[in-house]
Amino acid sequence: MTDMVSPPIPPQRSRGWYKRNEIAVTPWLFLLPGILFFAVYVIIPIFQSFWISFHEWDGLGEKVWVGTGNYERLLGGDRKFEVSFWNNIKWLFLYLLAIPAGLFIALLLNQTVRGIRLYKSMFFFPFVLSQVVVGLVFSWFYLPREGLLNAILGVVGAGPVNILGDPTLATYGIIAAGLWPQTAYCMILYLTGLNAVDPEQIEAARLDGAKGWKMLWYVVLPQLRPATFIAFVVTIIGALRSFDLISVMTNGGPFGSTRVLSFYMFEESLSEFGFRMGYGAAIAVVLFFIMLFFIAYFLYSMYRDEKGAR
Amino acid sequence: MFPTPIEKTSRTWQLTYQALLPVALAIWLLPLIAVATFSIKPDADFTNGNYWGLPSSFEFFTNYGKVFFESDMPRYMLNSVLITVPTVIGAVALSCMTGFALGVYKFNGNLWIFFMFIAGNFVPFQILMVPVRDLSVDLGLYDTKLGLVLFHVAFQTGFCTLFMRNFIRALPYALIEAARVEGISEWRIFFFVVMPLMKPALAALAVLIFTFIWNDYFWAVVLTQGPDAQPVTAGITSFNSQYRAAYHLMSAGSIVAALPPVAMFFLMQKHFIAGLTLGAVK
Amino acid sequence: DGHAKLSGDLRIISDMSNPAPRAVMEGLAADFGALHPDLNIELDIVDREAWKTQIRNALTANAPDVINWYAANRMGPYVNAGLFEDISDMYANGDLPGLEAVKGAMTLDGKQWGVPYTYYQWGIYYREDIFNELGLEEPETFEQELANCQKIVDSGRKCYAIGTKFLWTAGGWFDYLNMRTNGFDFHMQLARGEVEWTDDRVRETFANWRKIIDMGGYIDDHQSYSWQEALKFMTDGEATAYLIGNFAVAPMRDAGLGDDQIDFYQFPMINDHPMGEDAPTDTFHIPANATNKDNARAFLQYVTSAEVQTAINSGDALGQLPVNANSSVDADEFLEQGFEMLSNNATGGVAQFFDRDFPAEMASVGMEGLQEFMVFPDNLDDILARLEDARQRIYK
Amino acid sequence: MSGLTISNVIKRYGEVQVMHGVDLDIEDGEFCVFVGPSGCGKSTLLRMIAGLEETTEGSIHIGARDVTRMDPSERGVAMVFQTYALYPHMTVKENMGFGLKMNGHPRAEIDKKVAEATRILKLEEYLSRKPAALSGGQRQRVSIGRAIVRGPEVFLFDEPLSNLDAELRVEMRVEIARLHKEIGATMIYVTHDQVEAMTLADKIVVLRAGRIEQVGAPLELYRDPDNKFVAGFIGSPAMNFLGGSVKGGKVQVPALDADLEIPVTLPEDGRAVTVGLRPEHLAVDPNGSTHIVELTEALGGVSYAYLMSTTGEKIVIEERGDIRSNEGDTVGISYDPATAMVFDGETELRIR
Amino acid sequence: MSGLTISNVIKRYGEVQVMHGVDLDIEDGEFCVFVGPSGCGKSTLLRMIAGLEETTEGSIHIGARDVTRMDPSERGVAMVFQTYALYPHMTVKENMGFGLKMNGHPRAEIDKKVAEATRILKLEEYLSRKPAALSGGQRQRVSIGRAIVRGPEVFLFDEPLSNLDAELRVEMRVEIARLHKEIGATMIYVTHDQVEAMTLADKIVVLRAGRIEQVGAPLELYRDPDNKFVAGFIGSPAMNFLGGSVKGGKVQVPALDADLEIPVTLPEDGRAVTVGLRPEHLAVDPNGSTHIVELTEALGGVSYAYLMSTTGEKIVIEERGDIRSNEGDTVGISYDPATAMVFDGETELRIR
Ligand SMILES: Nc1ncnc2c1ncn2[C@@H]1O[C@H](COP(=O)(O)OP(=O)(O)OP(=O)(O)O)[C@@H](O)[C@H]1O
Ligand SMILES: Nc1ncnc2c1ncn2[C@@H]1O[C@H](COP(=O)(O)OP(=O)(O)OP(=O)(O)O)[C@@H](O)[C@H]1O
Ligand SMILES: [Mg+2]
Ligand SMILES: [Mg+2]
Repeated sequence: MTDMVSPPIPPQRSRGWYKRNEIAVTPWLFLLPGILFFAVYVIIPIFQSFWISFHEWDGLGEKVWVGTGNYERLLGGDRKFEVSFWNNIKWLFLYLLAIPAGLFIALLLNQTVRGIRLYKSMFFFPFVLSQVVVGLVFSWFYLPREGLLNAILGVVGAGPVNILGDPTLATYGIIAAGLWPQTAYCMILYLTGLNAVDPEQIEAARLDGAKGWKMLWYVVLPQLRPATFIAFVVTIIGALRSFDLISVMTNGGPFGSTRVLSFYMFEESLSEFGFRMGYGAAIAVVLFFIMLFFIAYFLYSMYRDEKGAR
Repeated sequence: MFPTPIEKTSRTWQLTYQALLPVALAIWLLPLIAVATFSIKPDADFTNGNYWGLPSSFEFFTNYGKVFFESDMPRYMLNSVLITVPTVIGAVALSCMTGFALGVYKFNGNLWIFFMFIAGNFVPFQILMVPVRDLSVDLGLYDTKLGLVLFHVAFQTGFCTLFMRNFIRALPYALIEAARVEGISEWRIFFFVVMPLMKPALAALAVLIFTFIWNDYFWAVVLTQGPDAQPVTAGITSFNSQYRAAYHLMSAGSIVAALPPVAMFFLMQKHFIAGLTLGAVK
Repeated sequence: DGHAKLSGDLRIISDMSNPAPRAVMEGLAADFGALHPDLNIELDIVDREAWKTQIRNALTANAPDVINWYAANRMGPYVNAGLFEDISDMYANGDLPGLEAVKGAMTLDGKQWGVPYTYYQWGIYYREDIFNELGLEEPETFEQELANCQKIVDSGRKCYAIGTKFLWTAGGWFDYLNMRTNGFDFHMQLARGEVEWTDDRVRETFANWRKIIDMGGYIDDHQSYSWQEALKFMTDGEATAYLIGNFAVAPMRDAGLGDDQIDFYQFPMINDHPMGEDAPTDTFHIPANATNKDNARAFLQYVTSAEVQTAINSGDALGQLPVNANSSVDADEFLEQGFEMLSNNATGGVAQFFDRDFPAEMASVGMEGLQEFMVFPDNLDDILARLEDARQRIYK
Repeated sequence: MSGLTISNVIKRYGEVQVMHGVDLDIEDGEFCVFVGPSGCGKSTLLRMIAGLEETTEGSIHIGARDVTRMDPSERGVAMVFQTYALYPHMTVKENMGFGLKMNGHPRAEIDKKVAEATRILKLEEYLSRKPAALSGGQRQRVSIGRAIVRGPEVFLFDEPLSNLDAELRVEMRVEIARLHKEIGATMIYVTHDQVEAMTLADKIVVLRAGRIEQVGAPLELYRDPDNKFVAGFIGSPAMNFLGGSVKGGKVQVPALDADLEIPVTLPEDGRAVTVGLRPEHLAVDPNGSTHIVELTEALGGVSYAYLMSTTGEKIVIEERGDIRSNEGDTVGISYDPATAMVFDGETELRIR
Repeated sequence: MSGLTISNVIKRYGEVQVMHGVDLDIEDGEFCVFVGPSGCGKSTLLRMIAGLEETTEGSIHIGARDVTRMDPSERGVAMVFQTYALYPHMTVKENMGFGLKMNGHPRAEIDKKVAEATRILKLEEYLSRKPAALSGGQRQRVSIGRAIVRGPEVFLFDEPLSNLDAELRVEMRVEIARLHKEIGATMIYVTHDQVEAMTLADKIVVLRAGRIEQVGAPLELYRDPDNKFVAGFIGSPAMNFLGGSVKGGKVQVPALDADLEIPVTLPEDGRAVTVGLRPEHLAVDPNGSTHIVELTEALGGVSYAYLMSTTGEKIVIEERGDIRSNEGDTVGISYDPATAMVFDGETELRIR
């Protein structure tokens, strides 16, 4: 017993500064590299973009201060900007279709039959593909004459349509391609959400006589709120970031009808006939403010969750 | 669960369901199946307009052989590996540290720094494009794999921090207090107590970041050019311009480019899905 | 030749990414390397479309020693930014014999900034066999052209294959229609921003263009194809002709068309102006930031030498025209016809091409408008107003 | 309202049989409590009554209606879950009215019934709150309210109080007793808690491994258990069981160093039996010397002594006030042999 | 080993003060239990002793050392957490030896200490298992083992048993008592559970809203509480409190319809007082007529009667065996006035 209690207590020694402040200092040491990287590559560039957006600059020579000139031109009737902006709006709204579609597939697959895991993975598959590949795949799918879509339409007796060649349809065609992986993403979110649905609530609802749609609407969906929230956030962000697909599928065409802000920005800044960095930066800033709206919403709801936590 | 569990429904409906699944899957993956078929067709099928029929001959080896031996694809693939793997390691390592700091310690500004990471992660990355490109050029990192890696590490740190921090926060705080009472220094707590517990999160995050980075196209275009440094997503477009209108080769090339993340997905499925749901954001 | 053996490095980035040019470029590098065994040549061939956006980065950061680009206005931004090496000395001290005639295309501000390595004629390539079948002749006037086209359309075919997905092919049509309708000089005035797009003369060009569009002369859905993808229509016989550069001959042959099936004629006369022609010149330059400029100069000299020019422009290589006056044009029916045309029938002048003659931003807005016009000719007023808007902004 | 008849009910999950033919009658208005060790099938039986689990064989009648194959919502039952299972996105009022709304009842009627239940459960203040803003006891009250509103013939409770802390549990227990008195419906209640079972039940059903061991009123089970299992299960601290054997009309109990004369019909001599003595029927005898006091615990009103007999058997004694002995003392045990129960050593059945 | 002295300790979280000057002496080797309602500051006080929370003002000494500003690890304390806080990726053995290993103790020493703790806690079989493969009780034992290995001067327990089920709780409680006896270290133990507090403690500290209400041995608090709060908090069911007033040396208690003669020094006439009577000191008097039986509960060994006085005050009575009255009966209460306690109506302090 005696040796059990001989305490391994260190003698009172004068401790170093680090030791005394260990708990206060450690987090900053751990944060340092991450913050450094992030600041250099993300935070500072955001402000640089703001700065650049007040200049005219071809990326090579001197920047020329033009004040709000770029914005005036941008918002003062730049048709490309208008087209891009409205296309972005289309993206925002139509991309959200991924949420109900994902939910639908998730409900369909939320069963326990043999091999269902494999089915779930296969349905999820498109999400893993690079957008470049998705874009290629769909542009072949849409080929005006040989595309599978027209082959199918032909069987039904409709078509042919040239989706990507028709300025009124092209954007929708690209969005549809984007919906493919995005739906898969939402599906997986909902599948995990469904796992977390409280079975007792479902049982309570069964006793309450809720069935089918009513069950879905009144009991299941409200419980899937967290999944819906995340799906909403990632879909919005995906919609606003859409670049790869447009670049691969139409390159903004036909005659600019599928541009969105992010693509237009790239085009103005870095493309073949571009190198108007200031103007591009101004577009990016506008896009940033649109996104900021959603970021703020996301952060706000996170903040609400964080309050009260440890 | 919902809707009615299939085993509680009528036998006919069960059978219908089972029969319907493969059909639904085939429709869902139709574009992909089409490309896979393309990739084993001979050139002649396209000139003869046999786009959607069965391949008139099986040209798997010819087509894929061309991709592997007569193009830059292998070089691009290697680039992708050399970009993706260090990025994954770097981003995960950095975010373990930031996640630990933000998840464990209470200090002024904790939440604000955390929010900074999240907000940065959601920023439309186009706004970073011009400055980051200039920065890379200035540092001599333009058109190098290192340049891409550094940027990706930095940018992904936002997402990874969100992920790690939330994971660490969900660990029982008593574990850390117990260690403190035992006189274990903070960095040892990180290495010996927290890190071992983060293994599942590390795996999930690594898989996730791997696919994100592998599939990146935008930054590949902005920060690199040419087969020296460009990853396969960019490589595929130049491969395609080389074989413009040769659908069989383009399909084979696309499939090759898509293969690693797909393989990753199937091998690490559990982690992958865990990652998506743990982090639940991109 | 009696040059000293070179050593060290030579980094080349080339945009000769189509299969035939690619082979030529690789051969060039290999042959040059064989001449200089101690020289370590590093060759990157990048996608030609992508290169147009990448060149700027390549020139600023980690610049290679030799790059591809285009002549004329298209060099302007880089020359102005000081990114191209001034190689006037090479022209001056006779390092580049035989290039005197093409020196002009490489000259800006009185200095020379690179060397050409090939140029090619544009014109109408057509299916000889189908023309024969329908009893058609190579047209010399626009009326004949339209009449031919009508017959072709009546036979269930399209007159012209074209792929405007990447826009610039539409620029070729406009160049020709405008040069024929209003003359070479007018076209250049337009390029320099001296004429309003809403000018009646411009409208007349479009009116002529519209005739072809309205009669269904172009293949459907051309906005969805690249020029290569559209070739298929010609090889299939769905379309009978293609207004394109001579570089298209190689792929046509690759696709199985024999020389008895394809032929070439000059874009026919519309109004009585001296005929202007598009003959884009492709070039090599040394970036101002290059590290091995001596090796690069040697390479430029090598590429432009008479023998090499003969070799790389031959029908089984690039299939284009050599830039060196001492080279011989390959005994290829298209090259001979093209050389003949450019030498004797291009009295109006030789233009580079729409996207090389117009300032970049104007070219981009313009070609988009041209593509739109080809699909929706009714939008003409709107398009022209837009182009005029852009013109007023761009040419300050 | 009406009673419930369960006839020869069997439940199988695939190959595994978990209910082995249960027969049970519950009277109209009766409060019936299911108890038994974990995994014995209490919840399963309750859920079969609710219709949430299918009944593999046998039948269940509510009143005169055979409900065996009916939908849960058609059976006229309402269930209160351990985790409350309130819909988190609805207010208290909406939670309570949800069932009626789903079945298309008119608004006025719903409001009236909700108001009635609210009154019974004193929830007036909380009507417009969401469950997250309620305490555990209030939530459970709402979930009971939800059941009341539907006016079921039978109320089902599955361990409704086990998520509450000790104090609230007592309070809610009294609440449920009051509720049963007030609305008089048939109630079936699953619990782990002795006190709940004893105080609430009109009738306790003791289950073990998918079979009913005994059915009876609480004190009946306490005083007159049919077998050793029930005797050990009912009563807290549990009954002390001591090995013994019959000899000459008495029971020899080595642990007590005594031959007990117990007024029951004993079997033949030599037969092994188990003697059961409740802790509360024993007292420490400071003058004896058969046991050693291992530990005493004084809770103020009541005290426990943990004794070890010289034969190595442990015995718990419960006394009011303090125990007049210290740990380590050698003591005896005083008891009234008439309070002892005798169980067959093999069948474990009570010998009466 | 050494005792603990807490002097005028104050804790503030920002503006909110949660400990209002606590003074407490704990003897060397004493088992001290903190009880009190939820949120009263038990955990906070314990964590301040451990060094996991900073002490805003005041000082804490362990033995002669002022540890107020020391690091947790330097204080010579070990803590056992409610959630065990075992490192899930280490085996039992590694868990126990981890602290020593990290602090650079030699392997042999670690092994010896772990072996010793293992023996004390009978964990030999589980040494190479990971926590996930242990039951709740075993886990808690390992977490105690981890504390033992460090050989601390003071053990701190924060509700160590509250995650266990009732049976295991009893078992582990006995285990902890044994442990305390065996190693004799000072232990401080936070609990919600009456039984744990009463049976384990040498000394109970009753806290309320960041202040100490009373310190004393368990039965001392039960028998001789200093104020109404302690009297009501200790003992289960809780003491009955009845309003009364002093009149002529007696206490008039309307609820009992009686003037009690209680052997205490009463204040001046007319002063409002509260009379406290423990349920176990009362009995139902079937002949009286002052109360109505609202509810009776028979648990077999013990029964409760819930009465309502004619004045509307509720009284709980605990009796052994059965209560000889039915719900709805009119009865009286029999009691010994000497068992009654008197509290000042205003200050709630005990009048002795
Ligand atoms: N879905 C199922 N598949 C197979 N066996 C099951 C299933 N559900 C329950 N069981 C088994 O049925 C038996 C009865 O379970 P039940 O939940 O009714 O027990 P219980 O008495 O309610 O236990 P507890 O007191 O722990 O709640 C258990 O042995 C359990 O393992
Ligand atoms: N970080 C904090 N910030 C503000 N107040 C706090 C904090 N931690 C605890 N408190 C407050 O301090 C008081 C004491 O809390 P403590 O956890 O010590 O109570 P407790 O007695 O352990 O309660 P329980 O029995 O519920 O565990 C509570 O009122 C609590 O709200
Ligand atoms: Mg159960
Ligand atoms: Mg606490």
